[in-house]
Amino acid sequence: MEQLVKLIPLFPLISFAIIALMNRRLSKPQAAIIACLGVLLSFIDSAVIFQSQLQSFHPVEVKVFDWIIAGNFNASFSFLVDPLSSIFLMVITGVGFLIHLFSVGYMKDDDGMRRFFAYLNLFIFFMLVLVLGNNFLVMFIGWEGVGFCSFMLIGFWYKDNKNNDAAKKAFVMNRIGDLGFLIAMCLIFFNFGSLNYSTLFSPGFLADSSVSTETLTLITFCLFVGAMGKSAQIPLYTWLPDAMAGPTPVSALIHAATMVTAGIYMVARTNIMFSLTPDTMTLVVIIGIATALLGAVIGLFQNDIKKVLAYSTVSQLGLMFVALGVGAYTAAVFHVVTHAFFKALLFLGSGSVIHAMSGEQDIRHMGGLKKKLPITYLTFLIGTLAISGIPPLAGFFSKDQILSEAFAHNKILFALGLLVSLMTAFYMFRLFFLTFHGSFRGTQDQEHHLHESPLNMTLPLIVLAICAVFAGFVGVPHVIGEGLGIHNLFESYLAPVLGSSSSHIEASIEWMLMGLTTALIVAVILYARHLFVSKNSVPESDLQMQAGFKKIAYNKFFVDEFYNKVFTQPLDKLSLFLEKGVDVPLVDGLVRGIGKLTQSLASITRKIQTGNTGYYAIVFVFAILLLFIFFI
Amino acid sequence: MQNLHGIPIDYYVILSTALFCVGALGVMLRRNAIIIFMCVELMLNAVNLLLVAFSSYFGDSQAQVFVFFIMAVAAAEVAVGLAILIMIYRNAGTSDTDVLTKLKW
Amino acid sequence: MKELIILSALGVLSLIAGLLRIKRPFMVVVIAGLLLNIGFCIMDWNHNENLFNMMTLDNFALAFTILSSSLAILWFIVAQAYFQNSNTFSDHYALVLFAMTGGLLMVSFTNMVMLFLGIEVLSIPLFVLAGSHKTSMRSNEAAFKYFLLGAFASAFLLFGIALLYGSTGHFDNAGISAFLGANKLSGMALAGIILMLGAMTFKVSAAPFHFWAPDVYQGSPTMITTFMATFVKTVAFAGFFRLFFLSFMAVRSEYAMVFAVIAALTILVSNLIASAQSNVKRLLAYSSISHAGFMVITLLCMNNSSAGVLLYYTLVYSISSIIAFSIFKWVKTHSTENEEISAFNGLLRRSPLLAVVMTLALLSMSGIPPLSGFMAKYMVFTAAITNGYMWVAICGIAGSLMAVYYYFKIIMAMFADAPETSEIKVPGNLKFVLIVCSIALIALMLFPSQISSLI
Amino acid sequence: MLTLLLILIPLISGFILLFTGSKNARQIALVLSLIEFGFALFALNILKSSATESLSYSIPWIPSMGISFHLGMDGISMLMVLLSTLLMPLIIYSSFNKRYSNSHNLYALMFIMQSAMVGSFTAMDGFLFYIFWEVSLIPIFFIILMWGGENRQKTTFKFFIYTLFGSLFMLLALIYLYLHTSTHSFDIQALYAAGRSLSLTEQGLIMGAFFLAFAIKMPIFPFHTWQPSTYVAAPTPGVMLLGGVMSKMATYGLIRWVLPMVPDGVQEYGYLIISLSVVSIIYASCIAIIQKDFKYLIAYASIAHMGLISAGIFAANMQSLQGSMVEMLSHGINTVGLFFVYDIIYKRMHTSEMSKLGGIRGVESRFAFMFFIIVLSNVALPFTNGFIGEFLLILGVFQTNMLAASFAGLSIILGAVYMLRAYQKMMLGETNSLTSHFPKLEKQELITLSIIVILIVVMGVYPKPILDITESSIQTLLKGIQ
Repeated sequence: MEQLVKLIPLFPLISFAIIALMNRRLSKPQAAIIACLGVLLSFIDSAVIFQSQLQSFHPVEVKVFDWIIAGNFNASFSFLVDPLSSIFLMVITGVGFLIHLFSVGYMKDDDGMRRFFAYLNLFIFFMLVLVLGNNFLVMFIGWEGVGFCSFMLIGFWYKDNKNNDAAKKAFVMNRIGDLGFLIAMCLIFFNFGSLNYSTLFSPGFLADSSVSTETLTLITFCLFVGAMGKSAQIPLYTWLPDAMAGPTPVSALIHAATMVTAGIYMVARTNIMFSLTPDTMTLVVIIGIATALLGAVIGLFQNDIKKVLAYSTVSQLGLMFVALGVGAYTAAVFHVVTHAFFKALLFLGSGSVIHAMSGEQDIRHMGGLKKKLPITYLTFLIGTLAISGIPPLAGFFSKDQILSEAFAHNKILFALGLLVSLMTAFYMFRLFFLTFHGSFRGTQDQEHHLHESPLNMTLPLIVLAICAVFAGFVGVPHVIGEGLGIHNLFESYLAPVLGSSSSHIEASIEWMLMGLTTALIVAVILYARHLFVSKNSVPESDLQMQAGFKKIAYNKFFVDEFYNKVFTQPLDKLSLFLEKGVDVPLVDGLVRGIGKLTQSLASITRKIQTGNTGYYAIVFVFAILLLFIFFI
Repeated sequence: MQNLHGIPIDYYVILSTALFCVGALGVMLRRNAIIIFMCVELMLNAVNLLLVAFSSYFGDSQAQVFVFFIMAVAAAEVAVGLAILIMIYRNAGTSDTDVLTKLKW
Repeated sequence: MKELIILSALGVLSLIAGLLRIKRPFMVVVIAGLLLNIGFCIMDWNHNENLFNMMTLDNFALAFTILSSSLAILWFIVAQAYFQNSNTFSDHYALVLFAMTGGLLMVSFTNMVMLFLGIEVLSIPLFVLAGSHKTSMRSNEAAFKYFLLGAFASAFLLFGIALLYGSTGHFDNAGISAFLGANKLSGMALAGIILMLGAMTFKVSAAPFHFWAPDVYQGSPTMITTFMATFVKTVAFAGFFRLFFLSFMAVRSEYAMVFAVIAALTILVSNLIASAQSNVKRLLAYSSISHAGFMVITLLCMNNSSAGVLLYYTLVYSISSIIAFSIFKWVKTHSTENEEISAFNGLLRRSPLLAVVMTLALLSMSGIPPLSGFMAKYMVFTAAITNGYMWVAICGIAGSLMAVYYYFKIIMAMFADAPETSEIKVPGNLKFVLIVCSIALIALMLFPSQISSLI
Repeated sequence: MLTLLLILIPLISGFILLFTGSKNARQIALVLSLIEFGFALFALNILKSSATESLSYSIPWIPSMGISFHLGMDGISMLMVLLSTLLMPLIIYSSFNKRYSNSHNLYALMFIMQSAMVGSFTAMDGFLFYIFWEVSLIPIFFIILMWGGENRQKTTFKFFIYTLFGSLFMLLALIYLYLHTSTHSFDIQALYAAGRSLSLTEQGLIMGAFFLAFAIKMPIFPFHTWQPSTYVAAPTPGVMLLGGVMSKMATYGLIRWVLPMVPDGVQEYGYLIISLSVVSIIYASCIAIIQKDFKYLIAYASIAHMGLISAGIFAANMQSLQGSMVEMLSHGINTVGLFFVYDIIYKRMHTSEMSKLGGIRGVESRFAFMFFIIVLSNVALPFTNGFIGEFLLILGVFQTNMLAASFAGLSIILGAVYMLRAYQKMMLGETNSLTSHFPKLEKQELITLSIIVILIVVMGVYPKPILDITESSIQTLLKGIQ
């Protein structure tokens, strides 16, 4: 068992190493096979472990080696398998494998395909380390490691500096969050003397410790800052849309399904701490809902197929944080899982579309792809329905759980959550209709080139679509489940780690909410259909765009520009000032000044040596007189 | 105060100090090398006077011997000094010390 | 006694040699004589031979005699050319040897008369030597200044001696010391001490009585400058030290502060001015003054171990000076008589040996380990801090930094590229001296206490 | 005896090289440096078997002044010796890609410098330490003066005088302490005892004097202005020695000579230095952001890292000290790596101005990849050696001063900003007319870089052996302080 746990991250690491070291000596297909194999083996391994965890709750701790030991600080490189991590393992390796498979087709013409797979494998490795870690430090390895891989993959096409800028931005923004994480670790070690989960989260440990709530709040706040960075929450979300510069499978894997959910994982992992600090929880809710709304609003007006999905991801992540904030950890994790399926599906679908469109990403230039790309069309529809929350697709269950928890917590929160869901449905169907329905708006060349993707790309779509349809059934709400005799498997599986939801609302109200939500969503979809299929309206081009809210939203509320003005430029100015205003004239100036002063003093002083003998005698006598004066 | 032939020893000290100062002032203020030499001699003679006075005062002949040494050395010194002066005069055509300011700063 | 006889006899011999026109081999005679002198000194070690209460060849005197004779030997070897090229070589020999006799008196006197005689016997030949480039105005000027101010200072010294005699009734150091120890310090005695202090400070060229030194050093023929900077400085300091150690220890607290001020002032002023110099000779002259400042610290902290420190310091300093001046001389000769720093440009390529040895010497003068100049400065600093003169040590540090500045100007020049690339051939005698001195500079670092605890 | 040998071998090697002539100098130098490294490893082995007495060597040198030639090694010294002996072959091997004129002299000076550095890492006598400290300055001065680039005269001058200025204050402090020892001795234990017996103010002053010397050498703000220009003027092997090893003499000195000597002073006034260090970190990082020349950037980045180490040392706890030890080692390796990268680029492109470069990754991807690993280590990514040090440092400083640690933590953001910016400008983007002809790496360059990269990763993944070397020594040291 322990060996099996060690093997999980080892497989992708090995395939990374092979591809990285062999590089050009491998043919492209070989590299692809090695990469897929690594993840597949890891998936099988994870499945075995998941299976064993399913049978009974027995967390497994595996120490791989001692890592950093300094005095009483002891952080070993060790893994922990429990229900929470095993679920993430399944998602990462499962979705990861499918995306690998998809990439084989998607990247086959790219020169850097080997490199691509190497990074992808490395990413999987770090992601697995992140969720497997048995202490904060190991999580931090994964945390930073995935950031690094994300950097490499966003800037995969490094010849275009726009991509590089996006990559850098992602890395630096993540780093801001990481600093929060780092400080949180320092605080935890300082107050509790350990970073190990087993110590920190042993029953009653935190509650019994004499550490004040304020400190705990500070700790959770810092942790949450880390989560903000990784999971693209306000104010650190702007990197995620830019991260779409990477290849589409990367967007699917890293920036939708796995890495960005690391923040959720982290909060879920430390739920015991968060539960003790209501202030932070409130903050999480506020940030979460604000991000969800902001993402959704911006998503309404975007015309880039990937940007829409990106803002959708930001928005969905916000919803997950809402769930975390109200203490519904299970709901959040559940949404992570379902979201992983349908968002990966959507991204891969968009990848298939982009592939077919020879790189075109603007939905204003698409349309009518339904017939040319039937499989993509169908699977994309499933994904869209799932994300919109149409029962009985996966998204319905997870979203419903979040909304009902939110309702139990605060009615306004529910209303806002509902609004987000409606907007989600709208912009997703806007995207869907504009892409697949109507008539083709692209160039002749593009139209001529249109084709359905090959099997190795459509297969993952199909598998993911199936998951997106059925994954929800593991987490059927009580109200429905009781009638059908189905347990909420998901909740009971995670209960030992995350506890079970404390809030209960009456069944009738829950039914009502469900009905209301679904009805409204259907209405929104119909409205979207009316707008984009019946009326065939297409968003105007950038030039024609009227001033006003629409333009502001289209331009993402100018947040990037704002950050640029408030942080980046002042930092550059500060740097320039420090160099040109402080370092050269003052600090070095002082040094040079002393030198110059000495020199000028010297050139003055040397003049006392006039060369006149009589004068020397005078000085002599004068000095003697001085001595006399001194003694008198 | 003890007397020396009816004159207090202080007077000798004051006299020779005054002589010494005159000599020193001469060295300091005069430009002509010869006169400066003379002033140095004056200073040495002031010392001689003082030594002899003290010698007599203490009834100790050591100082008088010293005076002879001083005189002998002064003679040697002046010989060398004049030689230097002649050399300068030969090269510069003057014995004014003001011309000797090539070496400075 | 033997030492005195040897030195003066050598002087007389050289005059005779001049008459007989024995030119070349006479160098051997002189060096042999000096070696003999050193041998006698070693034999007399610990004997404390007293000569008529006028001078005592105690260990202090012997150590400084050995040191000064060794320096003289090195100097003679380097200065070979100086004697060979001159028609009046025997006069120069005689003058130098007589000066050395004066030096012997200065380090061994126990009576003011001997001090005075020593100073004069040392100085008068030097006046002549300074002006030995008869046709050079600069040499004339140097001789004149040296002579005039030297005589002027001697007068002050004598006046001081007279006043001291007047108040204590003694010329001999022991008597003065006993008198000062037993009686309250009278005004006249104090005046005498002050005058002597001033005059001796003049002789060792410490500020504010140093004005003559740069001009004289610059104007004199380089080999004579070398002699002044090494031999004369050493014996002058030994005499200065001896005077105050033997006579005025009892009233040390009265004048200690003066020494502190003199030391600090010398170090700061000379280094400051030196850093503005571009003429190497003048620069080395100021550097010599600045070292006098450090040596004054040994006077400031006068105790039983200070003499050893002074010995060590003068030894190290003199060795570096010999190297610096003789290399300067050689480089100058090969750079169209250029005395500026630029003469050293590209020396590394022209003659690696000269460049490396010069670097060693300059590093030593800057006080940078592992060269013994560091150890010398270290001893001095330690002495200053031990006696509570932290501020003097800090001035010393400031001065050292300025010193590094100007010494390194020369080093940089040597390691820089230059248009002039003709090779400089180093003659055997110079090579010998340079190598001996370099080894000494490093060896002295390894065994400092062997020197400093001699006396 | 072995310790003495470790000092003598490079010294003798230096003299051997002076006479070999430049033809085969580099091969000989490489072999000699490897021999030295072998002896260092042997010493490590002895240290591990805890037979430390055999690493100690003491003979009286100047007994009348209480100075002895006392060498010794504990874990702290050992690590530093390892650093210098490990980097030396690496530096020599990295210089194989270039022909230096009179290379035997260059290598000779490098060996003499190594000898002095090993000496200062093992000296257990205050005076001896000072001597080695100063001696190490001379070879590097001449290395820069003779093989340096533009403006070398001026910069070496400034460098030399500036560092000397600091050292002289250290000398004063040492003398002062020496006079307060009961037996008038420079022995390290005697000096410790003397330092601890001083009053608080005196301890503070002593600390200040030492710190001045070390702060200049490290360097940290505001004593750093000699450094960027010197780094730029220095030839690559010189700057590797300077940034890789020599700067560690200062941090080592803080650990060995300041912490245990004036513990009360550190306790009382340490926060001042920690603050200064933190200012240094942010200040240097900010300036690094806008540097146009890669070498300047490395220089400022180095200041930032040294600031962190210095803060860690004055935090004086187990984590921060262990962190600083590891960081010294890592920073040494990384700096050598960065300078080698600079060297490779400069050799080919004759410029290190970043805006003139770009797209090199497309031409020589292996180079870009290894460079990136070095960059990552500099931005302290986990699983690189840089992370181990920085994490422990921040963790350690945090326990002493939370605010300082938080600000120091900013370095991981700013570090990412400037390092990635540099990497992007040089390696990514489209090639231009200059970089499109970027010649492939030579085998030797590839090997050198690989060694560095492997060291970075291995140390980052499994730092335990390194932490083990110093663990017990630092524990002893901390016990002495409390």
